[in-house]
Amino acid sequence: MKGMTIIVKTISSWVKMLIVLFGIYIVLFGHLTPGGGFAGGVILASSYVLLMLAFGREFVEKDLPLAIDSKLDCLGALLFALIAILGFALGGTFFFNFLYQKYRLGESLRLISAGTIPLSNIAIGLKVGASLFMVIFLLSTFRRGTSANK
Amino acid sequence: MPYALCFLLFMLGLYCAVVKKNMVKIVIGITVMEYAVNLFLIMLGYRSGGTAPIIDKSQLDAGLEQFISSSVDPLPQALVLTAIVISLGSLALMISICIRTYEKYGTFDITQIRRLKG
Amino acid sequence: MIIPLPFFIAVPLVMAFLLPAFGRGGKTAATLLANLVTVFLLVFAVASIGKSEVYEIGKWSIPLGINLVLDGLSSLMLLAISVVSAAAMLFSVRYMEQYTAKKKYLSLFLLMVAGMNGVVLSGDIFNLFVFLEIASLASYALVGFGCEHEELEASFKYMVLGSIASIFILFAVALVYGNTGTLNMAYISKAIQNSGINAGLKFALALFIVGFGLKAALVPFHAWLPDAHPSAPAPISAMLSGVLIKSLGIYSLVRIFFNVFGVSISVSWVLVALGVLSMVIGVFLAVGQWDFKRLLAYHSISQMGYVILGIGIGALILARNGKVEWAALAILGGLFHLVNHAVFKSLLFLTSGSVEMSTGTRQIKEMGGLVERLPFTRTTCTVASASIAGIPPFNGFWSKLILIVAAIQAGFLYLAAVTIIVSLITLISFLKIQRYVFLGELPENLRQIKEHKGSMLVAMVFLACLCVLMGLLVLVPGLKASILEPAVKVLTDGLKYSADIIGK
Amino acid sequence: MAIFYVLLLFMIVAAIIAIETNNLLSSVICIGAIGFGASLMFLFLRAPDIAITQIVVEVLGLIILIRATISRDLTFITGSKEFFGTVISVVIIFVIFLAGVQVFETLPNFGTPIFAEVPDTASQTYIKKGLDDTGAANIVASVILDYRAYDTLGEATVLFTSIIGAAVMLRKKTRKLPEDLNL
Repeated sequence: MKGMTIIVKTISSWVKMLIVLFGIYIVLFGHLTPGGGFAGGVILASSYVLLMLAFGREFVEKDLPLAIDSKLDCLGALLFALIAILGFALGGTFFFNFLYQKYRLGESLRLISAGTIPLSNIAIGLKVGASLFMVIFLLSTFRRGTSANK
Repeated sequence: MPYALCFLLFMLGLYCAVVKKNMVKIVIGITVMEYAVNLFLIMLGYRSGGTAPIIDKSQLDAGLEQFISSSVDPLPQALVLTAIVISLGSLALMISICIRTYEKYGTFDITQIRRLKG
Repeated sequence: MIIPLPFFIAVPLVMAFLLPAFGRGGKTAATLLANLVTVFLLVFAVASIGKSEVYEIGKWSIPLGINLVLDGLSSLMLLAISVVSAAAMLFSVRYMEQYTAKKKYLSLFLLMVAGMNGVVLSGDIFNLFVFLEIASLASYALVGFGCEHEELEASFKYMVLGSIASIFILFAVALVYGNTGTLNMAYISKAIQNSGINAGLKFALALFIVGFGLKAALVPFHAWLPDAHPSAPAPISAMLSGVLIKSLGIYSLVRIFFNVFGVSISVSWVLVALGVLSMVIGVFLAVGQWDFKRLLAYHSISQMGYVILGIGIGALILARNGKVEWAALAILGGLFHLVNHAVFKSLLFLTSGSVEMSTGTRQIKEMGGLVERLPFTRTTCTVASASIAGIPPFNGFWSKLILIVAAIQAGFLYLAAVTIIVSLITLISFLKIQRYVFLGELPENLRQIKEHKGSMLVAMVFLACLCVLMGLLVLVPGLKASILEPAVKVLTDGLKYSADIIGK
Repeated sequence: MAIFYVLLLFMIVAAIIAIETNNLLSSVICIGAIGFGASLMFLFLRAPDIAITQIVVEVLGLIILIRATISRDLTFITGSKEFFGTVISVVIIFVIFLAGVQVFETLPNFGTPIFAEVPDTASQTYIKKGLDDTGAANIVASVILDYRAYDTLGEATVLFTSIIGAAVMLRKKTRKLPEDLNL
């Protein structure tokens, strides 16, 4: 699959930037506006899916190799677990919102507020984006083998 | 009454998952059931003429009483957010199993995929 | 000493997130770490015996947040899960060398363990659903791990029925929330005690029974089990039969029925009926099987029938306001059989895996005389067979004895008779295995096979020793009082659960 | 109110088409229609978070489903139907439906949620104190990432599990050859 025409490629590489920006916005402002880590993560993944449709798999494979993608997936999940464990280490219980409850970081309705919630959103966005991109990549690279028998 | 329609949707999904013989159809049936349950949960929290459970600047300035008396239930929304992602995950896994099975058997028809007895 | 409860879930989770990120050379290290985690969990499950604790996550008091509850029943289940998972993980070290993608396998295994631990510790009904999904999804993928024809078919069948069960459970959770306005089990129980069970909650309970019955593969919901359990790799069969159907199915059902909704006569009869049906139909289907693992899988259905029968009789006595001691004895029999079944059935599946790895087949008719070539496997298999058939002094005997005594005491003579007959048929079925697999003449093509030793053997011997020693759990009063009796007390206390949790 | 009925009927019609059509591709597209209907419904039910998530998840889910159906040899379902079995299933499902419909009368009426009727439910506290307790203006975010963050850990884990599972199911080589085994 070599991808589509030059027009589609050019437009989609621009649109991809916008989608990534929008995804990042959704992730970062998840605690103030509708959205959050999951929605934002899916949007991030779909930007790469768009690239994959327009340019073909090989291009995306070069841009974001599967090995790195799966590491990002693990990293996102680990970061979220780390937030939980930090809550234990600094506040005494799992998932304790130490940044807000203990340090009172930020003020209401601003970007930096709500303690660990934006951090969790970032971790989840990373995890969801990486993993959903990975599953679509895997599904589309899976070719029918020769062993199909009827 | 909206609950009954929602339950009808659930039952349609169950019918599809139980009766149909095509693997993709079965997956579709399960997906429909998941939609129905998600809708049902959100409906449980709806308040007539309510507002979304998100506080904005004007509500904060006006004092929160207005918000408290009109906001819909945030808890089912949190549950559904979880349930949607779970259903997406199980959809991905199910489709991978389907594709792999198709590669092995060359068909999506479960009546032809029957090596195991009983 | 007791570790904070979330670590039962967090430690395997973090390790599962970490393992797939290891590079190419990290396989040995990954295996070692995964084994360390299961051993760690075993140590802390043993340390948590006899404790009871409520842990509120994020310092949010219930019902705002989610709480984890450790009581006698959870700690019994934790113990069973960690014993079987430690043995199965040890067995996998060598057995899973046959397959590729070992790091992913280890990760899925740990996710399954974390999911089960989450289910048995959870005090929140939606949280229970989430962790049930983790364990289920991991098990769907593990059943199809070999990606051959039968495995894929079994995995798909299992996944469809399992997903339907999960959706039923979610729908029931939604109904419960719509009727009571809370998700915490203790608060639901309190709301039910205050306002009684209405039609909506009854429907929710029916959905719970169908959903958890599907997960526990009770007859008539058993269609997936005889395909899924044989198709999985042997350590996974051991995990599925040994603990997964119990923690996802039986434990959740029992917890919700006894502690949240409260016992009622009609539902107790449903449990007894499910138990008898599973027991009888399972064993009759098992006798005719010539596939080693399939035979074991049908016996799992039958043995789960024993467990649910004991618990059902106990519930019936409680619902009729009978003697609590009688109910306690029946429930003790059921729970003890649950733990025993976890040990001997996982041992049987591990031995079948060892036989399959050596001979390359699962068909009993193609084997014979393996006692010469596989002496250790034969010994452990004999121990496990004697246990499942209920021969003294192995553990299965004691739990079956307790069940029979409890049934007679409560006046269900015919149930006791059924139990004894099913036990005899089980014995016949396992004599068949001894006769055709280990005794008899060694076929020509199996002359050169050799036994796999090392980690596989250690795991099997560990479980075989437990089979011999577990009778002590009821014979030594101290052990009985610290492990089994608290678990029984949780169930006989029934609705006091909510007062205990809310009071703390 | 009328909008809910319209959307629900639309979704039911789409579901019937999705179930009964013989073309798998149109079936998948009808699923997309149900999903977008659900998303609109969420928006009208004052759940913008869910609406956004539903719509983006829907797009990815459709890509996944279409991937399974397209580029396969047959997108048309052939084969006979078991008439008798189908009728029995329809009857059973219809009976369960009739039994189940009664159940919804025990719920509070649509539009008057339980949390506002029963005193001291968790949801009331979330609405009243959510901003003070967690600092997040989006109460749904404060529930999923603070009050019930543990659920969200489970949810992220479910996704992780399914991705690892999909990678396992789609890997190329599954068993080692006997000569590669060094035991």
